[in-house]
Amino acid sequence: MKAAIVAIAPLVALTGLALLSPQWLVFMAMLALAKGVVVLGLLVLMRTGLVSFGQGLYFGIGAYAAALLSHHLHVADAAVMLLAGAAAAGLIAALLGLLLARYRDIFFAMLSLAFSMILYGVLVKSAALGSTDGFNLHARTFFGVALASGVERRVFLIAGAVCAVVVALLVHRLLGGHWGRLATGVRDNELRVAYLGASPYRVVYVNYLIAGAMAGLGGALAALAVGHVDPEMTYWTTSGEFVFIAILGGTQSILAPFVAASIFEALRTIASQYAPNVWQMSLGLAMLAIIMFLPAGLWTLAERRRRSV
Amino acid sequence: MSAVLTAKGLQKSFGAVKAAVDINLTFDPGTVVSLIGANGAGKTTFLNMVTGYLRPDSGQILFGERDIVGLKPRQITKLGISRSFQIPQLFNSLSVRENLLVAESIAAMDDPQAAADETLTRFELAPYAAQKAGLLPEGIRKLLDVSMALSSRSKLLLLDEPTSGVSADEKFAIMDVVMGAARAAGVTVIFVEHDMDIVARFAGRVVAFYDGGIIADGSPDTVLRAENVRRYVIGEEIPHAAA
Amino acid sequence: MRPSLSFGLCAALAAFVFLLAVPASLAQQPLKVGIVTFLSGPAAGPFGVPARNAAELTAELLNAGTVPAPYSQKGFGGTPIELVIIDEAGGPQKQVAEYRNLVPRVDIVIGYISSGDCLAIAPVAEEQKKLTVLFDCGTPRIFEDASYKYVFRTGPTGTMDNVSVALYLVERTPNVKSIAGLNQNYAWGQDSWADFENAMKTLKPGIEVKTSQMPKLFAGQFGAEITTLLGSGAEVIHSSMWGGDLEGLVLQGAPRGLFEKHKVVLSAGEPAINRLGTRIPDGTILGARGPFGPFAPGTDLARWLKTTYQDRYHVPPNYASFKMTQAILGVKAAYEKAKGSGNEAPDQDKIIAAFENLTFEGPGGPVKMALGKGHQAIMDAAVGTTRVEGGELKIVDIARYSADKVNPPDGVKSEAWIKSGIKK
Amino acid sequence: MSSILPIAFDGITYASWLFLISAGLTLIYGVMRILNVAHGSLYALGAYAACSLAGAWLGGGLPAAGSFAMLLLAALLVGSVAGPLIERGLLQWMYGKDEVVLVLITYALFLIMEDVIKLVWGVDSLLLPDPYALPGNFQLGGLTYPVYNVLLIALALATGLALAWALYRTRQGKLLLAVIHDRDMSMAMGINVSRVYLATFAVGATLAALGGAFTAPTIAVTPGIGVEVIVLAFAVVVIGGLGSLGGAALGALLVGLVRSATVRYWPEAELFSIYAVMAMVLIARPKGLFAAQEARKI
Repeated sequence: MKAAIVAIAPLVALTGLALLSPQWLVFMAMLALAKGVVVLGLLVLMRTGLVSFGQGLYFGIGAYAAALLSHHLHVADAAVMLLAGAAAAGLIAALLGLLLARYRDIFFAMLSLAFSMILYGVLVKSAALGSTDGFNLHARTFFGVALASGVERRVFLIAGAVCAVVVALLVHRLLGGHWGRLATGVRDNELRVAYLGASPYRVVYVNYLIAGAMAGLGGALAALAVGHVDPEMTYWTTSGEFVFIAILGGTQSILAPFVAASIFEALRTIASQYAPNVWQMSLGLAMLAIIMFLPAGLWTLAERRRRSV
Repeated sequence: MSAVLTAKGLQKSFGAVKAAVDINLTFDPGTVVSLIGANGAGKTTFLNMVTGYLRPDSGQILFGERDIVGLKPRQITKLGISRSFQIPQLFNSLSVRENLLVAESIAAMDDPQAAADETLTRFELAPYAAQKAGLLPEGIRKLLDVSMALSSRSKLLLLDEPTSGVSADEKFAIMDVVMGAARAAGVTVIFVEHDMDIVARFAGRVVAFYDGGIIADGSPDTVLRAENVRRYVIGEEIPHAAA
Repeated sequence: MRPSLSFGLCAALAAFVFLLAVPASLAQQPLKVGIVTFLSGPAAGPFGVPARNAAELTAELLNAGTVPAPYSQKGFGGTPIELVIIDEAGGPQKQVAEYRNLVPRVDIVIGYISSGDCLAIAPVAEEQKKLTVLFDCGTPRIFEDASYKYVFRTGPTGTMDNVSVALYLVERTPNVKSIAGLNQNYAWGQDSWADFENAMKTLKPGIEVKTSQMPKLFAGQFGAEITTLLGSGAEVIHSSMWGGDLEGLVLQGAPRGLFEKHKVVLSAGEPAINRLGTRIPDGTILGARGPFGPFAPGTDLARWLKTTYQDRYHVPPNYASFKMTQAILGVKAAYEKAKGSGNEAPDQDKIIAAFENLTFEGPGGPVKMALGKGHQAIMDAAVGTTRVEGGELKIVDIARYSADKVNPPDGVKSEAWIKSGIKK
Repeated sequence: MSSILPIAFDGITYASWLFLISAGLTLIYGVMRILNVAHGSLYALGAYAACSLAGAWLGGGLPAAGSFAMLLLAALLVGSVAGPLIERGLLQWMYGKDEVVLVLITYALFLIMEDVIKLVWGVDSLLLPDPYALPGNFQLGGLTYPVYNVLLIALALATGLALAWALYRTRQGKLLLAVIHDRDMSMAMGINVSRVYLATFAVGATLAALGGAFTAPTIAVTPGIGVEVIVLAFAVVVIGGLGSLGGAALGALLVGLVRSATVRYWPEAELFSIYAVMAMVLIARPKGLFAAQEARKI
């Protein structure tokens, strides 16, 4: 109940943002929201102790599924696209998860990376999908309601915010209860989980599936925001970015991924605007500073403050 | 009354080392059996085979009427065999209560919260309920390990050196709590133990292992007095030295 | 999981950082021109930085009023211009974000080397209603798959490069029977090879394709690919490689006889001249994606760019430099045409109307905004062959192809046009 | 049949290069449990340093054969300056953090070094073709090959053998192996872990720089060459088994040969052949080819 109330505040704030702020801010907020959903999925996976360096796979699948709907099947409804993105990613995750759920530690990370890079290779080879250039997509309706151009992104932002809040609440419920404890159990001690009669494999599998579907949803949201998809979305640097945002936010709260994603987007933008020649260095230094001074992510700040109050 | 657990002709070797040589054992319901023997005699190997961690090279393990060889630990646990470990296997980042909640929830209790609270009381763990398992003293870790094993409502409870690593003055207290809880739950108990005072005090039957085989099996009085047991198990040349 | 007070704190932090990212408000005095080009990554050296250099040089000299006619008026119609330069590195998703941030800070955007970035930016430009001039990217898909009001491209498409080298090749070696390709495995390499292959099939029906090698972009090492090409028996090898990959190919291929055994066509080879010089073997066919660099005409404008650029940066301007200057001059031409003799600054719609179907003089010769409903430039093409003379690399046997011979008519897609006979 | 020899030679050449860059990565991971993303930057640094040093040497009109010594010197210089600088200046403050966090730290380092290299050497490509052309060519299966490739193979072999000797035959090497096999135990036994880490990182950095320095003459040294290398090296190391030198060698050979055969027979698949190999190896052997399968004692 409390979580629901807490969730409404950002929803209201984002709706306000969507209606009132300039276009570029709407776009940035939407991108941050999309990445936040992906990272929240990553947190679900990390609860079992596994870090995927290949979430770009599902991010890309979600984005391409949404874009293909618009481009080849001429479905231009944003809601359908979002659903399709999550469903397509979930489907592939359900397949690959059968294999990946057996792996742990760095091997899990590397095998998931390998799969994302294989998709990258396939996309680059697909001339019909524009190869590395990718292609554009356009959503014209939302739940069947036609959208005027210019308004659409504001609507998508609200839609994205609703999606994110619903997903975040579901994750909150899931991780706050037995499943969350069980996943932590898998992270701490798989042997004990097995000797209590539960299957660590199943726990990992389900969490992997959830993370995949959420990355797909995030990918579809990002595709709607950008209006363009390309194989870069599946590249390892994209996946690395998600892991970084997860670490930046910390694993203490369901809101952390969204806040961290916003800060990451803003950091990158500031760096590119004010230091176009050394933006990579600025970003790298910022990352180091965060890791060094906020070891548990941004939530360290909140915790410190709470303690000092 | 039919046996809870029957082992027939179990064989297991690791390379040249024979860890189980034609083990034949039968355990009756409600009994408390202690497995004794020097390190490497094959006690833990026996537990590991019964719980599916190791697969015997040959032989049968019947739980009730059912052959459980080849089943996974998880499946065997579901059937009703649970175990504790020489090194307690806990969820270190969860609190004691959460550890129990995980166990009770997996065991599909209708009200895991109430069940966890009940276990906390029964095992005298309530004062530690909110502490992280990773920070507990060893004796409490042992107790928590056993309490989690028991919460899966099993018919057969296997305890691997429940008192190892615990100070001498705590041992009996811990065993009293454990055995009391086991009796209340009505489970059959098989426990591996090096401390012969504990064995003599709590076991109704003792099985002595040596070099993968069984050299004695019977009441504590007879077994602990048998000459080969005194020589190879309690023997002066191998003093109690749990690794 | 206790989202509470801490949320407020973090939200405040996020809001603060967002505020930092808010573009500075605009002072309308000078015309602000956003320049987007690679400042980092592998494309910075061959394209990005030469283009940025050209932009800075051109802007400065325009403001000083020292550019030859017809561009001698200061700035754009007397108003000085000021550049806002950002890095194109990071992929289309990042570029769309950066573009949206750039839009409120500038009046016009000129930029984009990567076709992927161009494709992604074009619809956003349309949505943002911001005049955006693409200067270098090559894919014809931009105006073939969509039409835009606010987007222009002053550089010719990649189609023309490969059609013109194919024409050149067939004219020089009419009996050519087999070809092979070595192109980078990404859209540019794939499209270039497809255009070349189709053009050759159209021009020489029955030509045999021995192999099409597509190494990973920026792989840098092509030992196995060169082995396969050497063993393929193809007479001609086509490559649209650029930058470090192209230089690596020449360094690794030349000692192994790749350029002796085969006629090698480098459809975008011109920027490598400044880098490799006489290491490019004799008899290599080179394109420059238009009449740029050594192919530039002998006009005052071309001489002006070559000498001022050489003086300042101590290297000759390559095609990326030419195309950047061309884009800025194109906007200037449109701006001044829209302004006419009046004193008032023209609004964006007027500039756009003036830009459509405009013909203007660039450093590479006349530029006609003839395709994509007047938004896509066509130019003459030029192809030549390398020869080392007196220790210097010369481009000889230069052939020029008029713009309408190597570009499809408006409304016809490049691929279909090549396949159906490369005719008007 | 005539194509087998060239395919094998190309594959082995590529494998030699892969081995040079992966050996240091696997060593650093084995000892320090850091999957060092900045390994690619050290490779790039080696290549740039080689261009500067050998370029200056050749520019000074000194005998061309000496440029090989300059390549070696460049690698040693990078290894002994940049390596310790990174380890002492940054990494030593980060030990004990989660493996994933360590990956991110080296990723940040990689971003920083990309721009540092750009600021020092600019964005234009650097060329150092003389050492490549100097040893001449030879014929194999009717095709021309540069002798330099043979030198590269010899260098990789020599490096591999030297590393193996140092690891298995010297006291310091055995200490390293002890740390690789059981960190806790070796720390308990009083091995000076800080010194071991410093030495390991310096050696690893030298190996990366060696790969870069000896690749420099064959390529155009441009910004971003480190990015391409790092994922390849990761794949090789994972295929071989993290922390295993022999694994890195075998992984490099496998990837090299598969790639060269793919280029010849199925060029469309070149882009993902290496990841396909990695996925298949991991599916068959979840911890790579040479990883010790540790049974957990309960």
